[in-house]
Amino acid sequence: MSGWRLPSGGLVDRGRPLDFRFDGRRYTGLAGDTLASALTANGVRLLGRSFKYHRPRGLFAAGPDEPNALVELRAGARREPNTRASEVELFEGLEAASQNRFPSLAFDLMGVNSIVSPLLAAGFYYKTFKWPSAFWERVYEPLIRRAAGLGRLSGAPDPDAYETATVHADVLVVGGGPAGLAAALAAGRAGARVILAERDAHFGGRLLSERHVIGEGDGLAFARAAADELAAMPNVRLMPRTTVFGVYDGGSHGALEKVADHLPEPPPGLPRQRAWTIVARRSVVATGSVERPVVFSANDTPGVMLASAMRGLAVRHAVAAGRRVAVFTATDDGWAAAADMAAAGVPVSTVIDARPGRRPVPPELAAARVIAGGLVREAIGGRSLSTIEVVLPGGGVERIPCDALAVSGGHQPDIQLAGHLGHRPAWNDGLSAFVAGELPPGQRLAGAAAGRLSLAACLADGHAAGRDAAADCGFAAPSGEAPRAKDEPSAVSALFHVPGGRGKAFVDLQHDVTADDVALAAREGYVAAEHLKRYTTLGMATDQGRTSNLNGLAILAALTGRTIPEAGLPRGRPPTAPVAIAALAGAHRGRHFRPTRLPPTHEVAVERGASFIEAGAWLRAAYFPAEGEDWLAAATREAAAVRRAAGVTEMSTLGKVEVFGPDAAAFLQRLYANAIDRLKVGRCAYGLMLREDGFVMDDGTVARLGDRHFVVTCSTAHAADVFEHMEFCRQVLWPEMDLTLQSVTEAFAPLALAGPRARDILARVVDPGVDVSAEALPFLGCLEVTLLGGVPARIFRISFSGELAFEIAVPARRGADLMRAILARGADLGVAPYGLEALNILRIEKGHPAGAELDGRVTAHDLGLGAMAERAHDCIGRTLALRPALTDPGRPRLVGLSPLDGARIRSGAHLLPRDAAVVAGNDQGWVTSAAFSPELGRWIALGYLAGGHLRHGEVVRVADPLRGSDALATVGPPCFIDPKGERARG
Amino acid sequence: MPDDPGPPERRRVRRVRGPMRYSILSLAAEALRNNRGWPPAWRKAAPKPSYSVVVVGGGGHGLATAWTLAATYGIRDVAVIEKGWIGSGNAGRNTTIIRSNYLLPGNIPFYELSLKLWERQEADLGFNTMVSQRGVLNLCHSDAQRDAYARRGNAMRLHGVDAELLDREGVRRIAPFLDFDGARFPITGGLMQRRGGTARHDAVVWGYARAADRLGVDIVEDCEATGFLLERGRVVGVETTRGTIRAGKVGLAVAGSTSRVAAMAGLRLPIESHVLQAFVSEGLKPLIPQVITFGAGHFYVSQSDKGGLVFGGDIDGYNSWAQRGNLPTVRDVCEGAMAVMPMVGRARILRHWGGLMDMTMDGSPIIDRTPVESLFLNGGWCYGGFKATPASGLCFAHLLATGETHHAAAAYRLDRFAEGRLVNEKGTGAQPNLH
Amino acid sequence: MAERPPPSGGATEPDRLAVTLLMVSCPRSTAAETRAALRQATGVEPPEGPRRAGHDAMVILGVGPDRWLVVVPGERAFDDGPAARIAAALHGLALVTDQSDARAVFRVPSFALPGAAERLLAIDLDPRAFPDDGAAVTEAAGMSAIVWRDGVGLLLAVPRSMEADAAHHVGLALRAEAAARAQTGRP
Amino acid sequence: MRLPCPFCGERDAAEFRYRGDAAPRQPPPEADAAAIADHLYLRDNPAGPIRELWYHRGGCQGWIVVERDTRTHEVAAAFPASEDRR
Repeated sequence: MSGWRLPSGGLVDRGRPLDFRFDGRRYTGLAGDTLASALTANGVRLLGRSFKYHRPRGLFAAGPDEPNALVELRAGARREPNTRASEVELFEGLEAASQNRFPSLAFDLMGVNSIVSPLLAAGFYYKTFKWPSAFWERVYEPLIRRAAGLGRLSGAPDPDAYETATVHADVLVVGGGPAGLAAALAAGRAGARVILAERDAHFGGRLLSERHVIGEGDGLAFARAAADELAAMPNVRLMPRTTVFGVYDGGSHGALEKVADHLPEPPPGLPRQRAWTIVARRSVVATGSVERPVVFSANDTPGVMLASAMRGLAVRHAVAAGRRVAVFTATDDGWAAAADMAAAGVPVSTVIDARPGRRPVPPELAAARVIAGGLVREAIGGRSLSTIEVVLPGGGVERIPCDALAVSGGHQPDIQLAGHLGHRPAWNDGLSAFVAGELPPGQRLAGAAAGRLSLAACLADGHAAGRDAAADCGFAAPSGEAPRAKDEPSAVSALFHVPGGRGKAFVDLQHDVTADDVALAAREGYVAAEHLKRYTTLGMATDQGRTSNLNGLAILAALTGRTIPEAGLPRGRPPTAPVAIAALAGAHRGRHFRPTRLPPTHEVAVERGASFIEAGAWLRAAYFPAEGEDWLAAATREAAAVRRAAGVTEMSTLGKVEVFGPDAAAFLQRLYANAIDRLKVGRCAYGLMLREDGFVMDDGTVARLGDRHFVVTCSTAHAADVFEHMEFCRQVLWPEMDLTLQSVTEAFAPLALAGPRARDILARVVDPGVDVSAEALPFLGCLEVTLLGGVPARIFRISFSGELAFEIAVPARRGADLMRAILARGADLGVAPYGLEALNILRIEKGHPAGAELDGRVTAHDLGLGAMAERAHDCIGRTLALRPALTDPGRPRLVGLSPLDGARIRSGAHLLPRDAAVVAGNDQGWVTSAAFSPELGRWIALGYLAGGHLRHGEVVRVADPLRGSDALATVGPPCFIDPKGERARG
Repeated sequence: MPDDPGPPERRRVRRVRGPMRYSILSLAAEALRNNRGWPPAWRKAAPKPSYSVVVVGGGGHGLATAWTLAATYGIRDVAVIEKGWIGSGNAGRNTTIIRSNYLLPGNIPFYELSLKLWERQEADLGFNTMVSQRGVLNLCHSDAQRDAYARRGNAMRLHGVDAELLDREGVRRIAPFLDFDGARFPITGGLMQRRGGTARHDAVVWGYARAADRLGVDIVEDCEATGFLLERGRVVGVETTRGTIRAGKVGLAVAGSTSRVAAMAGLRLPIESHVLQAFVSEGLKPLIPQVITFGAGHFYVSQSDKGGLVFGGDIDGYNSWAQRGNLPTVRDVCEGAMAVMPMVGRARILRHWGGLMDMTMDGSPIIDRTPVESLFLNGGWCYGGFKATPASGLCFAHLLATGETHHAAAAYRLDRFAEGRLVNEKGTGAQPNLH
Repeated sequence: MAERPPPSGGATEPDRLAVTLLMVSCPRSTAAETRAALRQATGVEPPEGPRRAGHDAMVILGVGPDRWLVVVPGERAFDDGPAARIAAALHGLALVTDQSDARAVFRVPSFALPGAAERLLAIDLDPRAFPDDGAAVTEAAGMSAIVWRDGVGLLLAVPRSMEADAAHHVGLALRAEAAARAQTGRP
Repeated sequence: MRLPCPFCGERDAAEFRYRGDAAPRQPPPEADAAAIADHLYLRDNPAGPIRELWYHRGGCQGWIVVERDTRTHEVAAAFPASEDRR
């Protein structure tokens, strides 16, 4: 037993006991406790084992500064490793476990590490484990990985929900302590839209854990009154349990709201956490300061704590950290802590001030022994502090028994948010600490964060900052008076390290970095601050070096004869406190990671029992299996139906853009490699689009609906990019051209009706009097008609399958009706719905390039369309397309591949000369697409082969070592069926 | 001076010798003396008036170049000048992945050479750089993606590089913790390179520095290049914040700042600077054995030996010389993480930061002479520089020493852009933020 | 303005509207004529900038330079009705495309604002930034969205193909806002 | 990062697609391959103020010219690319 609950006081509800478990044992705390205060009240002092040496560790700091007391919170899939006991609000039934120990916290076998610790000095792993090299992955690395690390994730998906949200404000105030409250009050009264974000559940900051007088009442009363006044202002938004973790460009701030972490689990409908983007024109950062410990031998002994933390336990939680408490301070604040603790009933037996000279002793400490000019050089007690060794002013050494030691080495303003945009801090001798230098645009610091440590200064500073921030945004209503408090002494000295002890003196408690490690790093030349950090891992633990960075720099500076700022300036990086990955993903997870796009005929595909496939963001019908069919059988049947009778499929995923204006034709002429301007009204053409660098961007169709009106299509994959490209050309390249563009991709449901019986079926769906004969609608013609009784439709006679085909575009919401009508009215003619697989078979049989062929490295010449790119007219990419490297006949050219003796070849296989060895030197190309051709009754493929257009008839080797196949195939033109294209024209 | 040193596995290099070799023995001996006897890992050299070669940039590539010049080509009169502390650029900011799983013939031989050098690095340098061949797994989520991986994997096999195409079950066996059920983009398989993995980035810098220093190379920190000394259109030295340093040849290895430094010699390059963010979580017990990349979003991850999940995603996408990014990218990366491995949801991001990428117009690097005589360029590493470190050092040293392009870097010529001989893995146009 | 949620959970289910949408855009040369003709055909002055003009029966939103979205409540008939009339009036002057089927329109009821909108949108809906007659083309939960107000709430027009996901996210936002109010005791 | 779209007003940069340096202007149609290649591939890549092209993909579909500092990401101005007078 060491810590205990004080009989009275504190902000805990003695009427609401809460049961909880730690390492399986049952304890009771009070509402208002943190896990740390509740454990301390129960006399639990040993809370964790350290990272490297597995030394026993206890509570050391408060809130996010805590380096030691990390636990696994909750159980099962909700287990949350590395959770700071000092930040966990106690709730009924809370379960927590210590981590990084084996088998138990009290008896940790890895403790052996501290016996061989000299071997494990900083960077030891860089100097050994090199031989035999195969041993690294197999033996050494697994050992290190098991020993290192901290807590365990559950390994199961996070069951909780999360949200992301965005909110805008004139003034964001970060931190709800005295300065922040004063700032929010001033800005709020001035009329600005204010957000006050406070990481704690309650507003007040240090006023909750220290005794103060403000105006007439005490600090707590002020905090409550301020919070009430703010809550009543319609223009102010209070955000408790919200940590602003990062500053980004343009006044954007990242913040994490812990919506339900204080509950056993999130109530229905509520997320566990909410990740905010807060966009503010001005910000007031009032994040306070971090107390700095002093480095001395065995300063990690459980029972040694920061004075502010021990003070908070006493004042806020009515918990005494020990029965015989000593205070070791180099600051006036340490005295205030001692006085507060004594007043709360904590037996403070000794106060050791590192500074010589007597000081006025507060009445609360009249009974305490005071040693001025003394230095604590060693803590003794192993698993629990029992004695401290003090160097007396005269030079003598005295051992003083105590079971708790409060240490106050100084205060480092919390300036992390001032550094996130890359601004570097400056050293302040008066504070022996870093203060902010240049600040991010729109940001002000206030209170302790600005280096103004006394309460009076915090209040005045906060008020001014809030008022000025509001004024910057044009709000000048009177802000009232700044709250007043008496200006308590707040002097600090520059005590960082007390040498001379026998044990390890820890600089970074969580990562087990000692003063000797810093010395070793310096000896080995790792004297840049970043080298020290990276070589020793100092400051890289989950507390981000809050309590260790400055001491480490100070020791390094002393060793290398430099000042602290010469030794290095800390750099702030977000987040200021660790943020759960799930919180930043919010609702975009699982099936809703990204939207699923459904085509207008999706419901028909579902009715018809289609099997679906992901195509980019779209979910498309892959095939429509009949009883007992696999994908190949179904796709083969569907493709055969198109060749022999008719088939219908969905084409709505293609990009569709309407182009209108006097310069529409001239615009498209420059956009496409092939001539568009001579296209007649009522006609369509194939369109090949090049990138500015001359490579193929996309292909599609261009249809002329009127003299100044066109509609073009582009591939599903490139739809958005092509529209962006067209707008780029219109707005940036040729602003003088007079036209307008609209995407109609989502508006229409185009269906492809293809096959010898396609026209007969079409005639059955168009309205009476509509003529779709070959004369009225020749190949590459287009018509605007009505069908299904007045539904407007555009019919394009274009063919991807190579058969007689029509693309029929109706308003999207009638697409399903049209498909059903075609299937019903064409049933007797053998029409079948076909999916992406059959579509692929048909286009491979015809050698039409698609995604796999248009991979962004392909030229018009590679596709056998060189003639287009060489047209005389100027179009995007033309000049660069004619560079020798892009027209070189030796380049891989698109070919058709017919495997010998019916073998199957797969896309992704590579092409080599027939008898060549399968090595890179013989690599001449690859297979892009393969399919089983129902028409030919064998497998066929498309591919790129070096100089392939000159090698028709040659047999090449098709090697697929990855899948262990090796075949031969005859090279031919990239078209297997109806090379003259008579069917489509028929 | 030897010409082409031949295949690295058969190449003779001068190894670190003499006192204080790093080993378990020296470690034990030192432990008994409380580690009082360790000498500096490298001298804090002051610049001499002149060197036969000055390498600008004390990152992994610059130091690897200097070490290779000394160890392989016998050129020891070399200085590496660094404007800050060595490794302060992308060498110290990357996500430590090493691999050679490329598609194009211009890339595979180079990155495979690099991987072979990684495999012998600890022996070469006498420094444990924690090369960990834990495997790199690229997930695929559609047939089209699987076909593209097949083409890539076969290309690797043809070059003698290890590659395996896994189906869904094959992936599940290796990484059962991925989301195989509720995912928006179901995992259909993956491309696995078992020899890929990670290495400790800072150790690579220190290892090369220490080994180069032992061979007489001067490593000059806090020495920023402020201009070039030109005589009759030829570079004869470097102006620095620590005075003028004359040099027979000058090599630039300042990826991230290449445009700015090259501009001092009047060069305009096919490079834009972009910011790439990286992330590390709190330390966790071992969880993710391999390097895993998500194929339907921007997310890749590995777990460091200290237990942190080291991950990243896409570049922010705009030109930037500020070493930091913005929230939308942070969220995009976390969405990717949750989409593919929702078990990491409660893991917390400890730090995220940004590095400057030399993004080129085809997404591939440049190792070449420049139009300015005696000035050589190594840059344009986009976001793939770390894995390239050893081969980049070798090929650049080869170019500096022999004046000849190393065969493994034959595709990385500066004139390939104008000529249209691009090395374009992504297949996008001349727009760096798309690569 | 702020209506209370009905006791039933109905308030947390997304409300999908049937409307006719016409996208009107014109080449620079006919901008003036197009405005005039559009005013003529609709009786509404086409707004400059991102604004909403008109009345319950006929709304015109400014969605880009020389680009407007005409919103007419109710499913449209293909042959006649306002859509056909407007198209005819602008024939030859401007590009008029029927986008009624291109977007699904959801309403976030006023009582769920601003909370539900903060979860869906990144734009500032404060009256100073987004007045009552404001309109915006932006992104909602990663989808393109055209946003404006009517008497009873905030309207979001999202791509038709993403309707299902949009409904999911809008519903999520409404339920989350309701739950948050229950937790904090806000009305 | 926030960009002031001339039509839509200030929006997060995530709504926009980045194109790159707005200078130099497109070479004339008659320019030879070398000139076009220079235009397409070479960049000043300034560490400091830059005029660059962004596309408001998530908004009004406008291409805009933004004046921004690449060291601080601070935005000075933005206007429609079609009105860009260089």
